[in-house]
Amino acid sequence: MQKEFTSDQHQFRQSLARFMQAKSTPVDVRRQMLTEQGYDAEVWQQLCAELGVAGIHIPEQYGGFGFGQIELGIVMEEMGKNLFCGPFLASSVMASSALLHCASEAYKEQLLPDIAMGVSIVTLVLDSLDGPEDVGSLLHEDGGVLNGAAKIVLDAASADLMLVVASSSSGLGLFLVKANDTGVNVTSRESLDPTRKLSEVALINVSAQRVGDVDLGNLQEIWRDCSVALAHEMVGGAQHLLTSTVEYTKLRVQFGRPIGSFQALKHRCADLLMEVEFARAATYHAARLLDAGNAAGLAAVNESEAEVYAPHMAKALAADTYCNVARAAVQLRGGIGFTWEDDTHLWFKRAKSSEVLLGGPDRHREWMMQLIEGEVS
Amino acid sequence: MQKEFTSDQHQFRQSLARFMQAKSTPVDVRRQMLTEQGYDAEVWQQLCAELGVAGIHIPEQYGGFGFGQIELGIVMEEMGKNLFCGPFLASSVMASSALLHCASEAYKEQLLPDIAMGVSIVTLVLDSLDGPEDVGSLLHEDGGVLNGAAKIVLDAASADLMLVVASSSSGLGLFLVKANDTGVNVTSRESLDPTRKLSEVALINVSAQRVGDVDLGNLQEIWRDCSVALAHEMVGGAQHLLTSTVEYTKLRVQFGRPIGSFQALKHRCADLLMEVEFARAATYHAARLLDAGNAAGLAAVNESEAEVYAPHMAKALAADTYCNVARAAVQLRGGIGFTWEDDTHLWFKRAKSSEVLLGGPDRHREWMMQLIEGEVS
Amino acid sequence: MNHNDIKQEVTGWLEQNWSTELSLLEWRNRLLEGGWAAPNWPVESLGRGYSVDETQVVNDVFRRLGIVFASQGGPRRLAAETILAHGNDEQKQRYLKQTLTGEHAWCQLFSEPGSGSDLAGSSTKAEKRDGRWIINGQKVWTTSAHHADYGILLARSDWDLPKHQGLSYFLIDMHQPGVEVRPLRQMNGHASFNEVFMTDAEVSFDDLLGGEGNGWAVAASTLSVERRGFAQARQSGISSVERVGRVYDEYEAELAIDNEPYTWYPQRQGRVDLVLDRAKKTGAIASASTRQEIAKLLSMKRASELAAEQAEATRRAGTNEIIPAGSIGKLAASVIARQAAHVHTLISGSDAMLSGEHSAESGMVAETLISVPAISIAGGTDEIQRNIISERVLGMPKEQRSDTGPFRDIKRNT
Amino acid sequence: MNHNDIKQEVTGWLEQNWSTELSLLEWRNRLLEGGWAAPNWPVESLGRGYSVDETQVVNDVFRRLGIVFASQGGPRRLAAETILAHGNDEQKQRYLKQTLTGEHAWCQLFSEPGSGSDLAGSSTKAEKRDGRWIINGQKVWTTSAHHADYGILLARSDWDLPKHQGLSYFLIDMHQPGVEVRPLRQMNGHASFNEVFMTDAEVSFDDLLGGEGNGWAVAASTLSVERRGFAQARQSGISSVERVGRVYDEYEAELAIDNEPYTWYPQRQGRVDLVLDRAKKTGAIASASTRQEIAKLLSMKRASELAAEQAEATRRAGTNEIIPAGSIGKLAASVIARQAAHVHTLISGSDAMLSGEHSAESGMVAETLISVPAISIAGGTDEIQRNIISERVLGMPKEQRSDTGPFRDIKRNT
Repeated sequence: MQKEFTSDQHQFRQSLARFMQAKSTPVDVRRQMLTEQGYDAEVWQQLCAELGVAGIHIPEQYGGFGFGQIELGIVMEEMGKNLFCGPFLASSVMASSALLHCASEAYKEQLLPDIAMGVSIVTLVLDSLDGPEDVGSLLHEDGGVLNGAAKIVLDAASADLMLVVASSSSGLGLFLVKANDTGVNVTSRESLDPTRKLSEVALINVSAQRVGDVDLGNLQEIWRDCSVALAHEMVGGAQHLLTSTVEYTKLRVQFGRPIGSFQALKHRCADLLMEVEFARAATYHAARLLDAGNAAGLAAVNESEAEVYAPHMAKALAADTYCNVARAAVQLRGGIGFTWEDDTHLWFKRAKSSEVLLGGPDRHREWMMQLIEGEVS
Repeated sequence: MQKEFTSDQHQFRQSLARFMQAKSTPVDVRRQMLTEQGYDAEVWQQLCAELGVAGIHIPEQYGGFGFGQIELGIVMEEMGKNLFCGPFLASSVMASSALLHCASEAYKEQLLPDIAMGVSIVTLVLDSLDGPEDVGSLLHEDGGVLNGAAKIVLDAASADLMLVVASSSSGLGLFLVKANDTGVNVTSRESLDPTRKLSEVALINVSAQRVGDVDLGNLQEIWRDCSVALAHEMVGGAQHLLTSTVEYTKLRVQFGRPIGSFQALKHRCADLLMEVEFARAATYHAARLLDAGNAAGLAAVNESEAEVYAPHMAKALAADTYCNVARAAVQLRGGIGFTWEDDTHLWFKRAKSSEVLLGGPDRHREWMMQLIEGEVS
Repeated sequence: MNHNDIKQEVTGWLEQNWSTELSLLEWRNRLLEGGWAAPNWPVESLGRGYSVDETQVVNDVFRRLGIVFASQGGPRRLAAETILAHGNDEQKQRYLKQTLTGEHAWCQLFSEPGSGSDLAGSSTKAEKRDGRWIINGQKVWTTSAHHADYGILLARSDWDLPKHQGLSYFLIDMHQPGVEVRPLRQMNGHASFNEVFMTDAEVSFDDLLGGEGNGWAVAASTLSVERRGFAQARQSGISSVERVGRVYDEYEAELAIDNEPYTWYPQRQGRVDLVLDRAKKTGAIASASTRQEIAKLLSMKRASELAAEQAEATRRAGTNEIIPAGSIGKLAASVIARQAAHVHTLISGSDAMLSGEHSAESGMVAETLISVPAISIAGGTDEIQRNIISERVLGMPKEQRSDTGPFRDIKRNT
Repeated sequence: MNHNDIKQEVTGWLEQNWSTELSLLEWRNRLLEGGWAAPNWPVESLGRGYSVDETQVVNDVFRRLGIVFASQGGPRRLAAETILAHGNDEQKQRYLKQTLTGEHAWCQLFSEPGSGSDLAGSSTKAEKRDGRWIINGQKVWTTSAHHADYGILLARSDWDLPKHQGLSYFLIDMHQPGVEVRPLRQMNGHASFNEVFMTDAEVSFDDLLGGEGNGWAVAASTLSVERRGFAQARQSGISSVERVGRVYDEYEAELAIDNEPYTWYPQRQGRVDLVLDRAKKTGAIASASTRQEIAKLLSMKRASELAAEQAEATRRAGTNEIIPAGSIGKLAASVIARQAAHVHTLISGSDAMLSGEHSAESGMVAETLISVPAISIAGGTDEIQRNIISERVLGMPKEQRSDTGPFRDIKRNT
């Protein structure tokens, strides 16, 4: 299994970093977060066209670049560092993952290429974002018609298409809906983290095509993929905050000395560095395991590595770390860190919303324990 | 309800403190902990004779001094500060509590006066020290004869009498056993905390008198009394360690300055002071509530104060605090704190054994939540 | 004085003077004339020279009957007490009365962008020029500056003296061209503070308080009033007597302005009060691990209350040491607020992503999550509290100072 | 050199020379003659001048075939590497050979009761008198001092120079009347360290290493060997080839003495390996809150391994920064051990009161509970690690020093 980034991957990361630093400055983020869609369509198109991120991990047969979770992780990490605003998580990560794990071949061929190009924005509609076990109680399909509501959907306001997981007489299914169909009611919700656009989606007698079957197993796989991607975003954000906070403490003077020379602050930053390093290591490892699993079949990985729990470990560590770093980032800046004018709160809020998206750390630790028990018993 | 100590209580505490400082020095403790009984019978008798501690909280009609949980708490706190070695917790606290809550009037009159004078050492034999719900599965009575074993019994090696909680055809009962009867097998167990003597007690066809009925309700009351008393001991120990550790950091020099001037140590001690103050406040409060409850009937307290959970809160806070302070007490002394020669480990081990005796903090927090839910619902 | 006599006197006076149909200003002027506006103040300074206990008797009567007090909203009290303690007769005459009536509103100009934890590091310049003080500099975290008529101002009048010795304390007119007030928005969207920019702002020589170079001592006295106010805050507020009439209407309007900056303060403390109900309503209370976190939260909260009660009882019983209990309480508030935010997050699950009135508890939970970071900063960071506790309570040694010598030469933010 | 050539050469040599019927000393003398005892050492100093990678090839062959290495137990390696780096020819000749054969055992005399975290604060006195160095002072935490023939000793030869400049580094004969070794018992009952008292102990001028006043630089080189050893420790140990014969018997005896101080080290790291099985066996795994704590523990443990692997991979890929990873790993070990002790306590419940062979896991759990406090102290406290991480990795500013000027005037323990 790969242990290091290849030089191609390094270069890819550098290209992304350059793009992000140019196009996703705090000023850009602040501008985008006030809009309804929450991102700049032109920048998004440019990103997709120049760096092909939207389909980076989508197999070539479906119009993607055929790379894996590692490259996807690089994209998410760099986006997380710069709080990039765009429908990447919703469309390229979540919707793609649902299609790859659940959709029939025909639908993969129909839908994935446009996602991979970034020209179609698809969002995944789940009636719970807390855990696979909770999905399917509020959205129902009957005779090709969907009813019900999902309280929180990412980027629904900018989506062309929606993939809805709903219960039906033949079990859970994945259903395709056009966002502008009558009966599809998208209501913007105020988000704790204004850089992440959320909506409520209510479906009233909406006709839908069944594009695949869903069960707890493939829901869990979707959850694992998306959690690992999200963990990368969190690691990127945490790294950014740690770096900027340490730099701030070196410059800020109180009592005639830089506050970064006070031992309490030094030790806190040292602990946070350890946390960030560990979250990063766990996250990279999870991505590599997923890629190895996709190459060798997940069962093979299970046997050889016995770490199916790695994605959950990564998500839990990354979430706790990001929140801890974010708290420190505000605290160590003192009053300035609590102002709207200072940029720290943008990451703080992203940390908080990422913590609970796809299940909080406690849920992920519980899943981790279930998988470990299963393995050892 | 009383909020402050009276001047009589202050004086009582001072007398105890003087006695402890004279008779329970670390040298004394180290000597006693190597003996089988674990305490100096002469000192014990002197303490009972001079300060009447053994029956401080036992009602006057049973030969005690008729004070309450507050005075009992003062005794435990001062003992805890000085790691006093003696059968106080086993006999005066645990066995007395069992008698007071469960025994018939006749047995109270028969047994409590000797406990109150310290001339009879009685220990309470429970087949679980983890929680009231777990008691009664390993000790059984049938036709006046006891069988079974308790894995951990306090001070059984020095007890004259044992009070055994055992299941019987008529529910749980409290049974009286002579410690030197045939069939009573006391095996000393090695204790993590050598200042607390533990034994396994196995009963093989031991004839016993039923001295009262036990049910979950009065077991819970015993648990509450004893937990509050133990919390006082822990608060005393924590206070001792915090004080001695802070003093150490003022004297110890590294890098040309007292280590107590390093901000990391200062802040850690500040946090610990807060913890100790809070554990102490919660513990005193619990004792006062118990006394108010004994005076007014517990139901009255429930209604007016709605804090039946207070004993559990106190035990959990005191346990976490003692362990935290003990860890810091070793750490802040550096290598010296890890030596046998330094006294810190004596308290460290007491902290650890007290943490789990009568249920760990997690158990107490769960009980606390059950009582709070009961109240609010 | 005998407490019953006081009670009789004040009650008798109120029977003669209190009327809900007076204007707020009329009523307060009567209060002042009667000497009841600040009974603990000296007789020669509008008061009656009452002790704390005697004053308490008066306050209790006012509260029971629902009488409107003299104006004491936030910074007004700080200004009035400081002027009382350090002002000359002229200054007392110029400011005290109209501050107690509420005609003068005040703000506190201490913190600066460059000196937050380190208040004595103020670098706002005060220079004597053309027969007056000319002030240049920037203040921040100024509550209610946009409503203030005057400000109590800490500024540096001598850059060659050591840090604490070169400061002076001024009373500055906020309604002048050289003073610009801008609202300062916080990460939780509220704007309850201001930035104040002073550009050649003027202060007359008469408005230097406590003497040139004595600013730090005067400021320390303001800060001690502030801390006491923090500790006593819980006991204030008038009773639930039916409040109808002109004086109440005008009083409510005053209160609304005074309290506006504080609407989010309960959220910054973590809204522990919402936890149990929410845990039950959402079913989150069924999770054993969440129960542990709730129990930790409630234990910490209750224990901090009990410790504060016991510290207060000890204080009343004799010693006068208020600072440690204050610092411990403040530090505890941070720990509690953080744990409360953690528990609210556990209870909410992914719903914690939402905010605004359609989110949990009409948005109060979301506001809590983005307000708690303030509790460990405002009024002295956790780090400063830990310094205070370790040095003043535990007697641990101070660190070597890096800010001695002429202020001019001390390293500072640029 | 071509790796295959090396492999061939060493294999060929072993075919000629290796025999399990040799005495350990005979075998090691052959090793030395063949130049295989320390292939990475210079040709003129018993070695072959191999690179790290080339040496690795030799080691791999030895390990695969189960060949006994040159003696390198704990302090022996530190002494040998330091003498190699800083010794003159005579010193190298006098000590290196018999250290590699195992004839000379060593101990490290650095820490003192008064200087633990602050090693450079050593106040053991070294004075020139009657043509030799006379040593007076006390050392502590000396592993295996009672088995040692020689000690590497840091002592102060000049009290008027600044702290780091007045130190010298000596090779001291432990078998002399002026040296007394006493076992030092720890809170967990083990006595794996010693105190060493030196009273007019003697060191010949020839046994000053690296020059007078150069002790700190020499000690720093010893410490860097120690840290590298810590990082590499996991990879050592010979393979599971059947080990029968005289050389193995004598080697096992040597190992038994070398390893005796370390029997409780797994316990001090928290025995994470026992957690899952015990949680299942006792049923504690059914508790949702305990499961959370176990998951936190296993996450931290696994993540620290992964981070160490990645740091190692990065190091191999280029940069040579070993310290940060070491400090982070050391700090992580403390956190993990503490959390493991917490989890073991949760699993045990009241049984955690018991210890000894009849308690959980034959006493290993109890020993864990009273051994973990060592992990955050030994080899540099957590506080020191955090200083290192914040200063060397994060580049945060150092604190102002209080220990400059002549050592004589620096405040120290008395």
